[in-house]
Amino acid sequence: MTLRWFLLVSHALFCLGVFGMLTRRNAIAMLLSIELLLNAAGLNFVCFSRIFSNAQAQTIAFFVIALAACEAVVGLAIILSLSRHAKTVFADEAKLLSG
Amino acid sequence: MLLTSLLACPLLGMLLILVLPKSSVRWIRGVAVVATGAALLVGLKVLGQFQPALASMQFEERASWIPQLNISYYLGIDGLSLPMVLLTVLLGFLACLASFGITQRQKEYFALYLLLEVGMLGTFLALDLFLFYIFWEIVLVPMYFLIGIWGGGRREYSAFKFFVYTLAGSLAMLLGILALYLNTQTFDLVALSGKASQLGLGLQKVLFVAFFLAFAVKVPIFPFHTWLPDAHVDAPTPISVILAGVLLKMGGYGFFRIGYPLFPEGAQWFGSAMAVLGMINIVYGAFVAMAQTDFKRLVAYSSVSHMGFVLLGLASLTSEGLHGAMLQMFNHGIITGGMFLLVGVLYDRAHTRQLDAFGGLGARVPVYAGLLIFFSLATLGLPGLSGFVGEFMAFVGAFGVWRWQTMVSIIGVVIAAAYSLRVIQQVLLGPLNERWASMPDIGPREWITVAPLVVIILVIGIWPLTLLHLQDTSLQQFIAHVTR
Amino acid sequence: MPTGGYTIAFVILAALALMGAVWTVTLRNLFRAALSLGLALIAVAGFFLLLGAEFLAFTQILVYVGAILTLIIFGIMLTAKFHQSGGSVGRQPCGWRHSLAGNDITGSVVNRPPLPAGIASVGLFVLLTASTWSLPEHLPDAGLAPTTAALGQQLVVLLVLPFEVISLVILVALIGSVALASEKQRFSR
Amino acid sequence: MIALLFIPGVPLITAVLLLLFGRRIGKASAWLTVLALASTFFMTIALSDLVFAGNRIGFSWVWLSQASANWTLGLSVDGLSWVMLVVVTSIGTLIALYSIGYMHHDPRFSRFFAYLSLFCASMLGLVMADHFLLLYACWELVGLCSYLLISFWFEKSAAAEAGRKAFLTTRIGDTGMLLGILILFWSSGSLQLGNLAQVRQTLDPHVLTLISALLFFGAIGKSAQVPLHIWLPDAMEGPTPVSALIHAATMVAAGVYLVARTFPLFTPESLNLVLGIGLATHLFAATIALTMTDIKRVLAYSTISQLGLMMTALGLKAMPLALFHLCMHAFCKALLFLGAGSVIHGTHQQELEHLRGLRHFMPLTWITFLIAVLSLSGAPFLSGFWSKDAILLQAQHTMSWVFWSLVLGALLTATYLLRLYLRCFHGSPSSDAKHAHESPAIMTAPLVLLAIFAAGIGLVGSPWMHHLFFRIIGVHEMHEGIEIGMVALSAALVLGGFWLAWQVGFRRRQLLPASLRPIGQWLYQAAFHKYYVDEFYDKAILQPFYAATRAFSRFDQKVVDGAVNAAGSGTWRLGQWKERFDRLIVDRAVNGVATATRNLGLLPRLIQTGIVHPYLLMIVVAIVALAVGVIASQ
Amino acid sequence: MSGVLLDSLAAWWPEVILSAGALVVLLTAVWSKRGQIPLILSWVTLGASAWALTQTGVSSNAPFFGLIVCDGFSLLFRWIALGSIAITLLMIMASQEVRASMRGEYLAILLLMGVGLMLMVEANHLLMAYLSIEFVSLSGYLLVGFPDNARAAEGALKYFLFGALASAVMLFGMSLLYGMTDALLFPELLQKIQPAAAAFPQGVLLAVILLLVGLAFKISMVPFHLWTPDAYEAAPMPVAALLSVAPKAAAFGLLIRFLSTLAPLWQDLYPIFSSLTILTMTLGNLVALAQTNIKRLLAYSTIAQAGYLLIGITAGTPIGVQALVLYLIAYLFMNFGAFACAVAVVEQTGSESLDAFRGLSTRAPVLAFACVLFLLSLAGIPPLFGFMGKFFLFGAALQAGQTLVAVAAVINSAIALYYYVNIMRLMFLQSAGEAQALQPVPALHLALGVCALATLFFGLFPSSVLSWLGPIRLVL
Repeated sequence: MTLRWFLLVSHALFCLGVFGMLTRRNAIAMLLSIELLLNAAGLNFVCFSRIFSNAQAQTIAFFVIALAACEAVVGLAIILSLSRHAKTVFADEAKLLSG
Repeated sequence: MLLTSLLACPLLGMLLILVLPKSSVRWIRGVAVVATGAALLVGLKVLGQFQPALASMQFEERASWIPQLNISYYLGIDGLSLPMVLLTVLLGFLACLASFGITQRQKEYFALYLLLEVGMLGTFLALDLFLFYIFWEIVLVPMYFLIGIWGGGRREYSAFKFFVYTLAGSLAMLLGILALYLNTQTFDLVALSGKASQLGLGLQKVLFVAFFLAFAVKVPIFPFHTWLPDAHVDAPTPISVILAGVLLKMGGYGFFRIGYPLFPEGAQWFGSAMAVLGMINIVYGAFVAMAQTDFKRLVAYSSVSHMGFVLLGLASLTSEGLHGAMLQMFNHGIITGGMFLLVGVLYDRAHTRQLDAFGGLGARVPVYAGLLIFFSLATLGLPGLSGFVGEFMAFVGAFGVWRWQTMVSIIGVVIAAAYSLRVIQQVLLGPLNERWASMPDIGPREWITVAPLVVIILVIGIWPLTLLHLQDTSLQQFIAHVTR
Repeated sequence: MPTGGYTIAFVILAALALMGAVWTVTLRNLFRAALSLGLALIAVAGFFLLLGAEFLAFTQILVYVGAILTLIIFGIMLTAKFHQSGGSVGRQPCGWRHSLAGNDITGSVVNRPPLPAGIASVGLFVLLTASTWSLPEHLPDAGLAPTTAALGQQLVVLLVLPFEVISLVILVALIGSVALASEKQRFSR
Repeated sequence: MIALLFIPGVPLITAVLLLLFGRRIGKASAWLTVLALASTFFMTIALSDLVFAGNRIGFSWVWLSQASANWTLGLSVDGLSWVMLVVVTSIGTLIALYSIGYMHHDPRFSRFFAYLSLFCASMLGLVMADHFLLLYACWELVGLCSYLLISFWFEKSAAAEAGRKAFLTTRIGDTGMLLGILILFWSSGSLQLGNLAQVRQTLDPHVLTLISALLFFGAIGKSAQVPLHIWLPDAMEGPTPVSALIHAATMVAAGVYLVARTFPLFTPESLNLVLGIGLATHLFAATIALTMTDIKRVLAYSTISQLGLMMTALGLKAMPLALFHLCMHAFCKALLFLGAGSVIHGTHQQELEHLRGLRHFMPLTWITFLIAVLSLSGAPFLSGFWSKDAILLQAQHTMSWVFWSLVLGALLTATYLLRLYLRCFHGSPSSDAKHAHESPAIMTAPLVLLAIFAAGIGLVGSPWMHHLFFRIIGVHEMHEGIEIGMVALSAALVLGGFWLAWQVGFRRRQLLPASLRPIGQWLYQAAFHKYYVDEFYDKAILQPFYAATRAFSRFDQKVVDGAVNAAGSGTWRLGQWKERFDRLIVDRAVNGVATATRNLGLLPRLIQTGIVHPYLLMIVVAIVALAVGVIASQ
Repeated sequence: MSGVLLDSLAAWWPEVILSAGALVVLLTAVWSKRGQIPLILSWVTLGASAWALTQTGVSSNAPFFGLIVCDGFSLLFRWIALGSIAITLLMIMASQEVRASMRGEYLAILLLMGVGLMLMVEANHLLMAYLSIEFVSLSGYLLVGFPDNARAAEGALKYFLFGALASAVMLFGMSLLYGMTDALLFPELLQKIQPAAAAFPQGVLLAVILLLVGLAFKISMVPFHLWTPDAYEAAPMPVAALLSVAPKAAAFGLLIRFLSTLAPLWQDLYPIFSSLTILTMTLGNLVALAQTNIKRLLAYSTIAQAGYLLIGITAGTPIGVQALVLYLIAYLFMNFGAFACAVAVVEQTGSESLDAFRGLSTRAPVLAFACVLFLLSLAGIPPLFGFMGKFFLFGAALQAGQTLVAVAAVINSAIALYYYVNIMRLMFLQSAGEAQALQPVPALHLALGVCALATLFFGLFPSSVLSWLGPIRLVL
């Protein structure tokens, strides 16, 4: 079992997240994709922490989880606000801004 | 402190005007006149104390300003800058008098006007390259507003064109200044003329071109001249006077103060191009002037033509040519300044500048007619008037070096006569156009603004040594330095 | 853990994670997509376990699956009536029940055309893989993995600053979100 | 000798005074002018002793730069210039006097005399100049005065136009002169007029030829030689005294004076040019003069023709003779013009059609006019005879074809002058002539004085006075005695001219055989239309020139300025385009053709809409591209 | 142990005070929803923090076990952060739009954002870098979304989505970088980057680029700039002003620190920077030309300004960095000033169109005058502060042999003149017509006055600012 395979998985997760960001029109779905991105990064950190036997890298993954929570909260709040005002959750349907 | 007080006069005037209430027009005008008049007096005092025999800088003032970069507040005067300073304070004062015709937003007008004078004077006084650049750029902003707010016609377009054009040129100079500093570690122009001329030929060429672009726009040199007709035409009369009289000289002065002494080899390398450009300016400007139907536009293009002589004289690098170039700058300021004042007088009365709208005014307004003829003759380079001396010397100087360029340029003299006479003919001669049957002749205030110019034109035309001896020593040193 | 079992576990987890991720980004039904994300997250937690990061694995399940995902699902339900594109609000009765059933989320309007995005993502993947291919391949023994205790030590001593800072971040996120998401009329009137 | 400054200085100061305070001075300004000019005349006379002794009196001052001695301007008087001084001051004084009467009713009376004084000052300066620069300056100034005086009655468009034409045409010549001066300066380093003989030694003959030809080009303009002669006939729009002084006696002769003054620079090649131009002008203008019907125009063409004769003399290397003829011509032509002025003053007509039989009404005018005509025609022993005779003689000695041409010219001269005379003063009086009155004494007195000169002044150059004139200007070897053959020839020419004038000009007889009449008619028409030179210049030079100026102007607006504006608006458009790129192209490119077609209908909305996904995609693509770029370039 | 923490705190008091103050503001906000108390407390907090910052010496040892550094470089940026917050606070006080929905939370988040900004420039550890960026980003999203309207929500959402992607990419890059170097602390990274780059040339570069994306996003570097106009347009003006200056400045600080850590890779990275520098300013300027909305115009203007700032990085010399910091300080004043003018106009006319500036010289002379000052400074006309910055930046570029960049910058300055002068044209050359005179707002005028004075004074006498830059010794 080698690092390469772990990395393949994390890269795949990351790229799927990117794919989701690019294709999902629903803002909440995009939020889900962001979680995938962050997870991929977290997985990387844990892999490498394992290789280098570095506890600090693992804690970074911990912080990432916490920050992911924050992002999710803020993102959802914004989406709720938008849905209340603009009656839509589609990121590309909000069209008040002219550019 | 003489030079600082020269700068301080208009500056203090500006600050004073800023605190005056908008409605007290009389006071504002008074302050402006006093400020420019004081500058004129200080300028005359400088002239009185100036020692023409000294080749070095005089009235030097130096104070550290940005020590980290060796930048100092460094002013000084020599024979090259003195005529320009005199021109500035004189036209500054006269145009200020002529500005009494401004009827709206006087407070802003005079404040900007005085700021403009500060910038112009500073440009001619600065001996620190950085300081020079600052003053150079300061001029742009008030000019923009002065044309844009109080101008006529397509004033916004013209003002902006002037701004952008000149700034684009100056930015090239900015790069040049930086590159120069990086290579010499100083902004001191006096020190630079020693240090920079040691630079390699390649670098000198590049730097010269960078500075050339800035000066070329100001002079203006074909093909960078198209801002000029627009700006001149749309500016209010006093500003046209300043624009033609002083602003264009900043470009020529730049060559004298920076372009040539700092990069002698570069300048010599560029000499043939300079001569050709001078030739194009002279002939092309004259041709285009000939076709104009708007009086101001015609004068504007004649400026293009006349500034060509400066280039031609510069390119020659001979004593005569350089004397001619310097003299031509001064003369052009005086003559074209007067010309614009006269156009303004006419425009105030007729509200048109179309040449073919006039005719036969010679009988109706004889004094004005006499003045217009006088200035037209000065424009066409009539001997005995100052314009001739500059042009002739430029020709004499340039002919030995740039033969065919000079020969072609001589065509410009003929065309200059053609368009000047056309002005006289269309405005003054022929049967009187009945529209102007009740046009009043020139008034006392207008007289006062023009009369000193008439005297100067005559004095220099008959006895050019009055001006030439001021610049002679400096020019000889200039030649020795550049052609060493 | 023997190598063979390790590999089998890895393969299973990888399959789960990728499957969950693919579903997350492709399923038309948003609710199902969220659940698929949960699957992927759990699989990642499994990876953490495989890598000897037990504490993280539990945190992952607790915080992510337990909190974040729940929050998101609530969000989906709160905004359910808008999960239909075209701004046709209130044209037809639709509530969160409908969205759960995937009835009203129809057709191509849910997603953007996948081709350019797919190309870009695959490109990114190829790039990432190609440039990390040469990393050292071996994984050291599990015994060397940092322990939970070491983790705690890190958090309260060396990383005390980020620990404090993240509390501030969470504070910001919470008060901001509350303020943002709440009906503000009563405050601003 | 600083007193030399007074000679041009006094009229100059007068001019300035009159310009500034003319209206206040009023009628007295005329007398001021007369006084000033008379004083210059007497000053000139006072110099005679020094000049006769062969001295060169000079005065110089530093003008431009102390550094170089080249710019020490000076005035000097030697024989050559002294003679010119005498001509200018004497004729000037008389004409000023005459003008008092002629301009009596003019509203700009004092202005006229101001200009006149200014002209005299400049002309005197020109004559006395000891430096090319000063010469050139005065050269231009006399041109200016000519311009001002031609356009004096500027309400008449024709007068205004004529002034401009005169100034510009001469200015074209002046540029040549300026160029010559420049070449001279750069090849010899000196612009002093006093040492031209030494300069000649040091210069390459080709350069000399070039310089002298260019200087001569200036003379062509000023002296109205072919091809720059067109301005002089039009200049007759000016007041007649002006025509007399400037466009007959003095200024137009400045060209001749210039060549004479710079004679040492002229090489055989350039002298041939002078000869050719002079001779061509002489004959060409004479034929036109034959056909003119305006009294002043006849005289104008006569002037051109006579100037051509002087040039011819110069071309024959007979500089003293040219100068001599210049002086004689000056008096005769001034008198002719003043007589014409008197006629015009008396009849308010200047077309020959309306002038007949004036001799009964204007006897003094008639007599003086006749003297002038005869003198200029070369009737023996009158002034004109001596100069013309000498030139003919010179031509006979050098080139016979020139001689015969000159003979023809002399015949033509006699013919047109006598034609003019006959048609003015003889025949039954026309209606206009019947109301004519003799001019006041203030006008006739100068006529009489000038008539005396015109008749007798030539004697100073005659063998009878031992060629005094030539000795003054420093030529001592003149051959003594009078050739009887020449006298006879002259007399024959005058008589022949008289016969022709009588038959053809006065009595309108057809002398040509019928077969040749169409050719004669054709020739007459051509001459009558001045050989269409004006028309040709208009078509070949002026129209193209104006077209060129307009083209340049359009070029400036459309191309030079247009380029700037285009650059400006191009940048502006680029900005808009880039924004669209941000908004639209990115979106379309990434969504593929299918989406693009779908979006076409939604275009306006898309521009309005903030697009999230294409932006995101762009970010991802940019990341990939950047990474690939960096890694690849590693 | 506690000794280390106490020592560390000594350098970190300003942040501590700011955080504590923010909490107090938050608490008071619960009681007094709309009172002045939170506002006053905010000012007190800012003042105290500033005072603490003056007391903070420059320490060479890195506090908190090396996680952050409080050197001269970060000190300058901390001042910039505090200054931005203070000016924003002034503008908030003046802004009707914000006051309508202003609550204690708003102020607390603003103050906390200050902590984040300071952390960004102090970060000396990958985690701290990521954490602080997220801190600033999250508060940024919230501040944008605060006004109770759809536009704000939409802008916030867009900002959030772009930001989240960018920071996720950055985090991923960090993870890869760590995986190849086994270093989290910057000094450690500096030592290990060279061998790592030798071992995994592509991997390291890829990781670095992913990492830089997050920062590029924050400084609106093309092609990561697209969020900028939308977010600014949606945000209340004071917040837009804050976003245009503070996070950008902090991101530049962090970027410089990063790059000086990655100095061995500079040879490979600099082509990207030089080309993107040119692209950023050109694109920003060109698109700004076409704008008719003042907020969008200023947004694109800030993109172009970021391009100029990037010159300092492209130059890669100490002079370049100093020039960048100098320009940042100038930018702080002039950009805030320009936004403050826009606030005054937009608030009172209710229109964001450029037409609202028409005839301002007669409607509000002082405001118009100040506005001209800022615009000219942004355009780089001497003797204003902006010119000094540009002067140094161009000089740095030339000194580093980046002539192309310098020339491009010069051409861009000329292009930029158009839209700056266009506003001046509307204000001074056009008549006001029907438009009303503007009422002076004291708080805003204070902000304007401070900015104008600084713009003018430091333009005329830049030596004092230059002496502050002396300690900066970072080399890329």
